[in-house]
Amino acid sequence: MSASRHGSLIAGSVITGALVAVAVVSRLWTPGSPTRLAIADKLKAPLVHGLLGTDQLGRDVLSLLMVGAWNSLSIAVVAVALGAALGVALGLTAAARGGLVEALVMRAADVVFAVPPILSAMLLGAFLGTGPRTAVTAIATFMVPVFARLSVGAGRRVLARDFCLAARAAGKGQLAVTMQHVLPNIAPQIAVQVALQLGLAFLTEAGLSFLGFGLPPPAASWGRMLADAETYLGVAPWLAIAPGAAIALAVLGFNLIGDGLVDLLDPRER
Amino acid sequence: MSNRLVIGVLAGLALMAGQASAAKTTLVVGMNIEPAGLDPTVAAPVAVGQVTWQNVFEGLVALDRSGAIVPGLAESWTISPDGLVYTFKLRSGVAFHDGSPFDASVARFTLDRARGPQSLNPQKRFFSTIAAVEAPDATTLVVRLSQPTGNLLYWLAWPAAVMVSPTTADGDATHPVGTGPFRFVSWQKGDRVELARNGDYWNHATPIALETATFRFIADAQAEAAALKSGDVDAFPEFGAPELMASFKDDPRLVTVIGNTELKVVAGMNNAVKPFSDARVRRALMLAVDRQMVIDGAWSGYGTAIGSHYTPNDPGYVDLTGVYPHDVAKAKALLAEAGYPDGFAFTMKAPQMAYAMRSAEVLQAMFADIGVTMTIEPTEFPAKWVQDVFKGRTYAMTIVAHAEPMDIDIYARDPYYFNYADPAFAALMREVEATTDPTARATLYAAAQRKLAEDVPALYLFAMPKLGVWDRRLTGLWQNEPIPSNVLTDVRWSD
Amino acid sequence: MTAPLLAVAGLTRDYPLPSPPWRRLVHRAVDGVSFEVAAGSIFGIVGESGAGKSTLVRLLMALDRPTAGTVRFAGEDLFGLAPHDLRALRRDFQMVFQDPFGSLDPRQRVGRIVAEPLSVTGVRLSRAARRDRVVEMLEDVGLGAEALDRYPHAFSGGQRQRIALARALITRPKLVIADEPVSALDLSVQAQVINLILDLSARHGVSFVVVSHDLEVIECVADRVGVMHRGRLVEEGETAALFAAPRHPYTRQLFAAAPRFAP
Amino acid sequence: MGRLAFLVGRRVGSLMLTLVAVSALIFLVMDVLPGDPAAAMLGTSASEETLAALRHAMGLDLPLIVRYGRWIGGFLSGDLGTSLTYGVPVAGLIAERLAVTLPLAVLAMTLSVALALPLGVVAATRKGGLADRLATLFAQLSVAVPGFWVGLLLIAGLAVGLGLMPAGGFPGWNAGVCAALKALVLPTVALALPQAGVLTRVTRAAVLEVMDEDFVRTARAKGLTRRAALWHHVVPNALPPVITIAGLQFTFLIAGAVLIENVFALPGLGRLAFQALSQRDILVIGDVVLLLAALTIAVNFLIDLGYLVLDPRLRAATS
Repeated sequence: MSASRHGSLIAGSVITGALVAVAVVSRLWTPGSPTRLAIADKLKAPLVHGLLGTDQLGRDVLSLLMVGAWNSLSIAVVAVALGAALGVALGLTAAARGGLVEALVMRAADVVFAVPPILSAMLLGAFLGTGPRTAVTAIATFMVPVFARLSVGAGRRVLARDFCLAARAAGKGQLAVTMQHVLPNIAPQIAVQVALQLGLAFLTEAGLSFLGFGLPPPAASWGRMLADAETYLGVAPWLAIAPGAAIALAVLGFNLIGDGLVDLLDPRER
Repeated sequence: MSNRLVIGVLAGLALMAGQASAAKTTLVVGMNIEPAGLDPTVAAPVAVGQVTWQNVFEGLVALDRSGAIVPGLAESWTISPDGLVYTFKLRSGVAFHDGSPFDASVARFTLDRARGPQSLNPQKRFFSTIAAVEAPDATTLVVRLSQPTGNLLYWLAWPAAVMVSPTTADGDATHPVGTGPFRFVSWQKGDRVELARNGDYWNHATPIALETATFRFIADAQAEAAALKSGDVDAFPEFGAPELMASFKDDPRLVTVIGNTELKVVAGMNNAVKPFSDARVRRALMLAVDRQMVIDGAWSGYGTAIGSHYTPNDPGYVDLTGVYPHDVAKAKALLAEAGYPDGFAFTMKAPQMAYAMRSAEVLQAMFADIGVTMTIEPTEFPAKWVQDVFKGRTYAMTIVAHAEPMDIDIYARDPYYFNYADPAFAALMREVEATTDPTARATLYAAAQRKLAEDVPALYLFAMPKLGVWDRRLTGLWQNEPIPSNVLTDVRWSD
Repeated sequence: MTAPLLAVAGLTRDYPLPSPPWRRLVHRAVDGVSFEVAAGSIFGIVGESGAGKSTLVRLLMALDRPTAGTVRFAGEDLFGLAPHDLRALRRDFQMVFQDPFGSLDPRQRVGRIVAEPLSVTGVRLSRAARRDRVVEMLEDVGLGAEALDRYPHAFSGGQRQRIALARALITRPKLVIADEPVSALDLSVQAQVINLILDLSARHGVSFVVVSHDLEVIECVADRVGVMHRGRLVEEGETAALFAAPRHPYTRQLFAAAPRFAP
Repeated sequence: MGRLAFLVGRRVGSLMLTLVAVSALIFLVMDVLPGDPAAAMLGTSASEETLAALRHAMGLDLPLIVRYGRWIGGFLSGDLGTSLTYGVPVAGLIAERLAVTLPLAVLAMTLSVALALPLGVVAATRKGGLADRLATLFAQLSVAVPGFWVGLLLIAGLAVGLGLMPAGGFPGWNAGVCAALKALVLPTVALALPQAGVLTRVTRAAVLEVMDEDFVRTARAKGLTRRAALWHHVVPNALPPVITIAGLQFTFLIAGAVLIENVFALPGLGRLAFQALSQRDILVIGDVVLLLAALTIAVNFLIDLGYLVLDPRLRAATS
């Protein structure tokens, strides 16, 4: 194992740790108010008013960014947790049952996969209205097949191993074998996928908010900040920089952790 | 030197200039929103009229740039003293672009189509008091009403009342055929509509300067600005992004022309549900609002504060912004008096248009100052908004720009989404309908405005500006917008 | 005459092959196998890979359902039992796998692995009693209490097979089915494990079904032996007699192919 | 061969089943979407009676199953119905939009492969070196950066700032290939970047894996230069996984295109879906979503098929 591999895990952890820290701090303190309007101070450049300037309603961009970290993080975490839980449950059921159940789960995954996530999220947004619930549901919906497919494959490989047969020979039921043997053995692969999907969830949430299907105001959202910045590109181009960089950094952090985990766990798994 | 000589010399110079470099005869007009179909008699979106009204299609009457009713395909008309019979004298020698003639029978067809059982006309109610339409001869049209309808002439000037040919009406949505100065050439969906001069236009009094006119649909503010600066688009009569208006100031080739429109941005409340059923609560919210701050925050300072559902360019306008001016202390006191000393919480269904979302955000902050918590629920417009707010009336507060000119009567319509249902106001509106004298009507409208300003069935915020940006050499575009339109009849290049 | 501990009759298992519905193709992995195992004895099954041994083992363990035939254990028809009763009965027949690297969950400690069949088959014991029993079992197979809290990867192949045997014997079963119990081990270790099996069988009176492709192993451990070929049991008899005079042509061929030391 | 045909046939069957499920799901979603297309058309002043007349004219008053049958029947015969808002056949509408989205997707794919292939190969051959690190960094960053943000930055820098490129919009192919292509340059870059990151990583991994295989060592031992061995043996053998991933990324490419088309105001399929949704032009949404879903399924199927037909090992394993 080379130093650079550990490097990506460390770098990823540092970035993600910082993200989480900022998100948590934003619950307690922000340099300015992320909701209070100060129209007179609108569209001030960075350092002229606050570290990152003010937006079109005179709110402090840095504060908005910090609160946005919390909002994006909670949506991504909840969505991935839901998607992973449901997907792994479905996938492991399919792996254990096989036959028709497996075919159904795989086809259902195909069906969900066939519709580009942004489009299905838009449809869902039209159906549910916008808000955190929609964002979470939309993102979780396309996470489910990802985790289902992963755990069908990995679960079947684990189930085929003798210790699962041994457990069944000892008299364990399918549920017990799945929970006690299969799940712990595919956990590392799931962990890797969780890290990678968290990054994807951030990107998707940003995209949804950018299109107006994300959190409603005054909840700060990086994607919506970018959407707002788009109209002010000619007069306040700096507004477009910070939120985008924040998204990129957050995604980078999660991806680095995912890559680091792959490298860390791969040799023993293969 | 006599004046005559000066004029002669100038004319000569102009002629030479014209020979040296022939003035441009093509025009590209930018619009934010693409029309859904090109037949204003079957679809409501204002963009339909903005492309076709007075360009492709004409009505019996029209509005001029000041909003006054002027003759259109009817050169004159008389109204019976009881206000029940309108007799129009139609122009002769008018033909549709496909060559079929326009006469009284065509006009009768158009009006019967608009009011008939199969009608898809978005303003069908305009024609609801028409009892019969008769065409005694080719140039005479008699419209008989079941009750006096003071607004009939004004409504007949609207895009929804333009004249269509029986032979082509069904295809007008995709291939409009009208009597106007421009005929339809092509429509590249998602991009542009092209029109060309109608060589056989009936009105020889005003020569049409443009050979072709192209409407380009650009929804993105940056792209709009870039298209203007690069000259891809010659004019944006209704520029969509006020925040970028400042960026045109330095461009020597462009002028910015701020006019007014009929669009009233109002935050409607559900007057039938608590706490909005209490007028004191509505007044308190109105007192909490700093209209200028809304205009500054939502529309970069462009726009005119309004105190009622009426714009400064409507006849008989009264400035009522002073009835409930910004006063946080008074708002709190009123709220306490109404039984909400600690405020209350509610949800606003805000359509996802820039002006609405931004205004909502500003309102949210201002309501917070008096202890009222407003949650914003972005609501797709039109689909979801129409269903939830307009039809279902399952909402607390909403915000929308009312685009229809002179629609103060909506507060008397029952049901309407405000659930206002005030008998006194409804009586006022009935009186207006029954009155044809302009001065008397203006007095009645003033009373109606005052009633709304005091009852506050909706929070009256501002009238949208018409942000025009176009090439300095262009003349003839309308500065104000008495009705959403882009009339190209008088537009020409000045060099 | 006492009833046999294990009675297998006409056991058949077909696997469907991917095929169009109008022409069902199947692979018959086990074909009409019948034999009996008496209490306290060791029954050997020998055959080349692909002969259907593993499928047979799965059927014997009731991990798979047969297409036809029955398996009676202590008089009970395994495939006629209610799931709950089958689970309770499993206390009496356990299994040892070929690959000691694959048969122990790498993410569980040895103590938990060995104790697993206890809780599953409904043996109610206190924590301390359970621990004592596990330790006792580990000592029985030649390991010590220090193995309890270690993970399988800390052990050698032979040690792991001992752990597997401890797991199989913890419920004090009447029958253990061992599928190629030594083929994954080094030669020197093989003998140790074989001796352990013989020893355990003798000490606890446990019956074994030992499945192997290795004639020497079978000859060493089995009282009776059956020869499997293409899913069928082609020949069955006393080990000594069968090895001395194989009757079926396949058996002869098998014996001829295997390099053997003098008996 | 009969068995291969049978296996292929079975996959076609399951593909059809998936398509039917997708279409039924889409249609159901269309049906339960809140918002009345007729009301969206006629605005706020229309009476109930007028709305009913329009709903009847649009066939919205027919039973669900009849409408689904008509929709699918039409879809299969190439008649995608009539747009409720534009009043023109949806097929023509989609064709016009495909003329933007398809070139955009193809250009983006080409650009991302053109970037990723050399980067990945160089990174793999100089594993651990500076080039490898730079390529890996590029891959990591471009995957993490949202494409629509890149679009915004490009607009801010090159279009609004320097005025070198159009800030958005599409002049149409009639305006000349040059002008049209120019409008697609920035969107292509924004759309290609994340793809390039993914493909760089895949290429690097695939090349590394192939370099490890025996035949490459044999080729080197036979005296082929490192360069020749690389281009004649390694790269061709590393291509299939790269192409596979490129195909699997198709869904994400389309999803990205929806955003990018909105950033650059391009009249493409994604934007059409977006607009149709807000207008409740349900036939257009349904058609576009089904078309994209069918494309995705077809691409995945072709990859599957390619593997089945081309890979002797896989073929042996299945028969």
